[in-house]
Amino acid sequence: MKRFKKYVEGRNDLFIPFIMSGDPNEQATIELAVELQDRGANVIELGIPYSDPLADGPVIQEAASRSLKNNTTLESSIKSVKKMREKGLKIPVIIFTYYNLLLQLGEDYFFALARENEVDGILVPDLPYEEGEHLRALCEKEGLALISLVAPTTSEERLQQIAGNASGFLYCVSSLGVTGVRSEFHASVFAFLEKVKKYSSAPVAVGFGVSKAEQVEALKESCDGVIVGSALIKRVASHEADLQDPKTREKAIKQIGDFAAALTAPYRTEKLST
Amino acid sequence: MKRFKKYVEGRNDLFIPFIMSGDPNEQATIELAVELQDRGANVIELGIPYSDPLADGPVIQEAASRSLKNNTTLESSIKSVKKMREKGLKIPVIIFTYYNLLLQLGEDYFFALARENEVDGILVPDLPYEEGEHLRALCEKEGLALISLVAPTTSEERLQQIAGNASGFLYCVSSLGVTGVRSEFHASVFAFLEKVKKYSSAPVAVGFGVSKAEQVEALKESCDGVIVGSALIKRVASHEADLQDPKTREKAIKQIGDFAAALTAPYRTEKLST
Amino acid sequence: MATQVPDRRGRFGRYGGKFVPETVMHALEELEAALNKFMADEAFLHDFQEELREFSGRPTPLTFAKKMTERLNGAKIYLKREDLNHTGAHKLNNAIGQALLAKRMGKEKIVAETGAGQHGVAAATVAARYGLECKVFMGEEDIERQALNVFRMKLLGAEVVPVKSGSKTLKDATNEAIRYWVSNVEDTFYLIGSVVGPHPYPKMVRDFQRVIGDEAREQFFNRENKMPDCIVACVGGGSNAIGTFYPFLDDESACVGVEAAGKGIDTPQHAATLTKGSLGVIHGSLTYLLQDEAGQIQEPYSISAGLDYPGIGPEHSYLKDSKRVEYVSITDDEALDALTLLSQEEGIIPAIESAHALAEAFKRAKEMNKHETILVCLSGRGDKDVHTLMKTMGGEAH
Amino acid sequence: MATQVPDRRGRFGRYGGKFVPETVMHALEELEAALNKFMADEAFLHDFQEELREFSGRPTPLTFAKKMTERLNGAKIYLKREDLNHTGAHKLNNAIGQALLAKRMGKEKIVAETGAGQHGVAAATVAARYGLECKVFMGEEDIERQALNVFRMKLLGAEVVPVKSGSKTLKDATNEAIRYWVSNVEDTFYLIGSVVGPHPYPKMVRDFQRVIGDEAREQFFNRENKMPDCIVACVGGGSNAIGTFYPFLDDESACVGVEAAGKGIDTPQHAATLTKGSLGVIHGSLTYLLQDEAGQIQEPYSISAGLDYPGIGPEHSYLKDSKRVEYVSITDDEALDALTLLSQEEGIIPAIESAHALAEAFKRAKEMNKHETILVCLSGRGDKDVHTLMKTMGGEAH
Ligand SMILES: Cc1ncc(COP(=O)(O)O)c(C=O)c1O
Ligand SMILES: Cc1ncc(COP(=O)(O)O)c(C=O)c1O
Repeated sequence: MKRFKKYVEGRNDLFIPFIMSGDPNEQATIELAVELQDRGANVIELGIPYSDPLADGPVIQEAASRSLKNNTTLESSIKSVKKMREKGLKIPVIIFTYYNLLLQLGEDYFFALARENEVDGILVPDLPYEEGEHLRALCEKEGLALISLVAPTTSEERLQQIAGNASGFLYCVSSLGVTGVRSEFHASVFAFLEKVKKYSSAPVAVGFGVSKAEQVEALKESCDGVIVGSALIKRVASHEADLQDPKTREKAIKQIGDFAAALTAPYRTEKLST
Repeated sequence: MKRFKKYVEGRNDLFIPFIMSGDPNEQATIELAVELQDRGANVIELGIPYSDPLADGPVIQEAASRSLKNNTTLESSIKSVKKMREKGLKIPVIIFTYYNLLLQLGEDYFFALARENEVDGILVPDLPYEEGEHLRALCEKEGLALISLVAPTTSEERLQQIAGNASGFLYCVSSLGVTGVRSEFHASVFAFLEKVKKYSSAPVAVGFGVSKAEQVEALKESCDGVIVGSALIKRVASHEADLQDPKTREKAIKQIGDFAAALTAPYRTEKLST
Repeated sequence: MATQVPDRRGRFGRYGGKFVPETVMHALEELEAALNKFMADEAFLHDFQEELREFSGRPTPLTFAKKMTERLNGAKIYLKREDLNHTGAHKLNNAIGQALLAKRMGKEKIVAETGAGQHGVAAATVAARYGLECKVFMGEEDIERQALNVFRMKLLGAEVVPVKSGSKTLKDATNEAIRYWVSNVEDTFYLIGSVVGPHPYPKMVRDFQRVIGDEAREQFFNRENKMPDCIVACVGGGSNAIGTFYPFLDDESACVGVEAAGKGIDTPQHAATLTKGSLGVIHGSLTYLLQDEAGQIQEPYSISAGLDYPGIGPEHSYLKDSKRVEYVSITDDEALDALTLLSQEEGIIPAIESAHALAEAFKRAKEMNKHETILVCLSGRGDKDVHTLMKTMGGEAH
Repeated sequence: MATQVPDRRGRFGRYGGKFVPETVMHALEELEAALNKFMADEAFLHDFQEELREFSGRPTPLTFAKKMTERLNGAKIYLKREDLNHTGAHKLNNAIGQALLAKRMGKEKIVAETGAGQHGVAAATVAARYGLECKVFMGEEDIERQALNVFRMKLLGAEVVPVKSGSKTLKDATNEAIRYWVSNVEDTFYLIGSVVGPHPYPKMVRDFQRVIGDEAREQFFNRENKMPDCIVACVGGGSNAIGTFYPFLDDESACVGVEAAGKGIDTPQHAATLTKGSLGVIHGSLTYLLQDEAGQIQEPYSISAGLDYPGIGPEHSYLKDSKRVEYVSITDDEALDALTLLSQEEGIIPAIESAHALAEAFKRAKEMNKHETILVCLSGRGDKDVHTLMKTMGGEAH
């Protein structure tokens, strides 16, 4: 949890990019993680490709398909975190994995790998709070953050419980549905965030649909950060050929970095102006 | 009934050919009837083509199809009998028609036509004895023979009734099934014929399958005559082209006549030898 | 009284009778004797009832079509669900009865005719169930159009014999089945699929199908405490209609038989025998039929293979004359609309045959009061027709 | 006692649970509350029973397979005839239950997944009957293979949504249905087709399908005055099997679930989840499933589209562990043989799914005594499979 202390705690301008491990290849993912840190990311959410990603929209599903062609696994992905560290990545990395992959790897082995490869947390989108008891205990013991999610439909009672036990940051789902770009948020999201912040023991970040600087601007007073997935991955997809070619990769990564920087500009404007 | 008296009654060597009216055209049928008389026929059974001839086998069905293409009707067929008479036909002609054709023509009109065109009798294959009461009365009044059928399955009681009321001749079905060539008769046919002859008030002729001189030879002691349909019609079918062409028709008709003569040779041998 | 027909000669008034070759007469006498014996035999009737119940799944329910009724805003519509019989239509009731009778008569083989294949499948089914050999005659054209049903029959162990004569459709298949029967009467039972053919077939098939009306009458009374104001059924040969109407004939209920008007009764393409036909003899029975002036039988047309028959059961001719039943006709298009409507309002895809009855019932319901009721015989399910529908509706249901 | 599962967390022993995104949790809580309320509500239960009876045609009969029994010369074989349900399989029992519940919950739309289209047709059917909007997700590959069922669904008024993700088959259609549901939980009810998915689905579907076993138990006892020695059912997701077994679990009867061995369980082409799978999470439930070493879910294979599912209902995993039910597998070829045999001996063409159960029952019957009995759940009719059979058997039934 020490990286969370240093890079996350107490901040209200968190930029948490989600990237798909091995999309379109391991090297690109490693370099992209470092680039995103350079462009202001506070946490890297590293997605593990899965055959049946039922919480995800088409953009992330396709990224997973591309990655699975490279035989990316949960294990190979955790090991690539070490390589990111070697390239200078300092911010926390959380592993985003469907529960079945974790089950097959084995929880004990997961924690051993996480320790060895300097992983900071884990997010299991299909493991709701009630089913997470065992994993939560292990995470606590190992000093890893278990990132929880809350949604606009989460009942007051559960919200209180989940938010009250949040570690690392609390992932706030902006609206119903799956991951993917949304052009606008419903006004009710602000009331929801207010409630969440009241209960949360950790910074509150908003995900699902964040894709434009205007959205970041609109959200910045109401939460502590944004999670950006599909919007980034769309750029990865459109640069796929360049990312595959070692000669053009660096330039493509910079361009994705430019997009990330532009998207989160509202945070830096504030930093400058204060 | 006067033609029956003259050409049929008291004989035991009856040759009763069945030909299909209008197959392949009216003129051929007329000439064939006369030819058959010249070759020893005692009665002409003139078949009327019908769309649904359910007592008939494929040979006669196809003859009906050929004839229907010429728009042959019951009425046109009866009228052609007059033309046969004009060509010298002296022997009785019986009209073989399914009941529906008779119904549509109208019974009264039928008898008027029959009188005018010198028809001697009628056979309705789908009008069993029980349903024939009305028609039988009309025939009696008009002096037409209503030809009845009996089959090996006909019960003793019905046989007695039908045979006892036979007029013209009694049509004995050789075996179960539909019209068509049979290579052999079952031995039981002889016992059956014996029984029929005992009850019959008219000459007994055997039909369904008679196609070879050997069969005529075998049957001649047991009944008073044979009815020959499919075997003849097969020859008509095989000479169809020649029968259509006025230039070759006569020769074709002679050839069919040759077949008829050969088939019924056993009767003439007897005639010669007695 | 309507229920006293046929007479001993097999006549429903002037209609019916036995217009068959002498070679068939013995078989008909034998069948009549067997019927007289077994229809009064408790053990036979028990077997028949048991098989209807335990093999075919009877009683079939009476379903109230609530949404359809609301939509039409008139008479309440009830459906007698013959589509829920094993093999998907009322046809099996009769096939079970005849097959059990054939067994009792010591026959080892059955022969049947079929058009679309529904009766052929029913015949093949009972042949398998009761251990009889089965030959089904089917027109070559129909064999091509109904490949799935042909396969079902074969799978059930039946031999499907292609008929190449005449127009190669149902009426020729019937001729051919009769011809085969004539040649094999000793060991073969002819299993007719509707209330047609020579006596005693129309009576026998009616008596096996009246279970539809007997059940419906009781079920309806239990629901509504009265008899239906109107009863509607489609009419091909007429077996589901007679089966439905018969037990109600002494009641007040209006009965309506619905023929197929095909592309319209003013075109040559229809199968509206009672509406447009004339008196004649077909397949052994004196009745109305479609024929030309000279008496040649005409090919009927309907989108529904089961209504595509040029004749009609003689009892219907009788009921038409006596005015106890009214006969109307419904076009292909009207039937398709009714089929779509019932599918979307009630979740029941009816056979196209049955959709003719529905179309007429819907028309009438709109003109009736809300306290009035209509009972429709849903003679079969539409699964068999999905191919035809896909072709007709262009692959897109709406 | 077997009947005490699942616990309050939705666990059957260790299996089951709710492994779903947080966005779904609220909908599951809502469903659970509704279930608790309505499954104890006389009026709801009455409606459910009435619709089973009057719309679907229940009770389905218990048919004694006399000729089949004689042929095998062993245990007596009884068939529970779920093929006689409206739309042709047990699937409708559950669809009726869920749709009535959706109405009670005030939902206006249902969403469902389908593989071969059987559950899709059942869902479209109840949507039409009860006036719900209906979306059915179906893999693009399956849409092509099952054009007839696609047409049926559309005819019933449902929207069929092609799924292009993943392997474009059932599991992806399920993912997509869940995704759609997540986005529309307020007005949409997710109508699952088997005893799979997150709690409370496995329990709810079982409770709607237990009517199979409840009826069979009474019918069997009335016939034989004892319980069956053995009960056999096929297992895809496992709903017909649980529905059949459940009421017998406290009896002595042996229960056998039959999975699809496809081309053989030693090949990669099978769907034998319990025989060859391992523990994992699929579609919200902890259970056995077919997966590779890393945990990616594998495409199963079976000639029967309805058994072609990589997971299995969690209660079956539990019953396997507890040894109360034995699980075996049957290959494509064995199932086809059983299908042909039943067709020819009893006049019933079973669904290929059900033929798996039959194949196992026939094997066992031969080894049993004549006073012993086997009850087989005939989960559906084979009409839907005739196309597949024609292709496989080469157009010629034997
Ligand atoms: C479903 C259905 N309804 C009706 C009919 C017409 O027959 P009938 O008039 O004898 O009831 C058929 C004939 O195949 C049919 O399959
Ligand atoms: C006839 C039939 N049987 C069985 C199944 C398998 O489902 P379950 O295992 O849930 O009964 C299906 C699924 O479509 C089916 O259609």
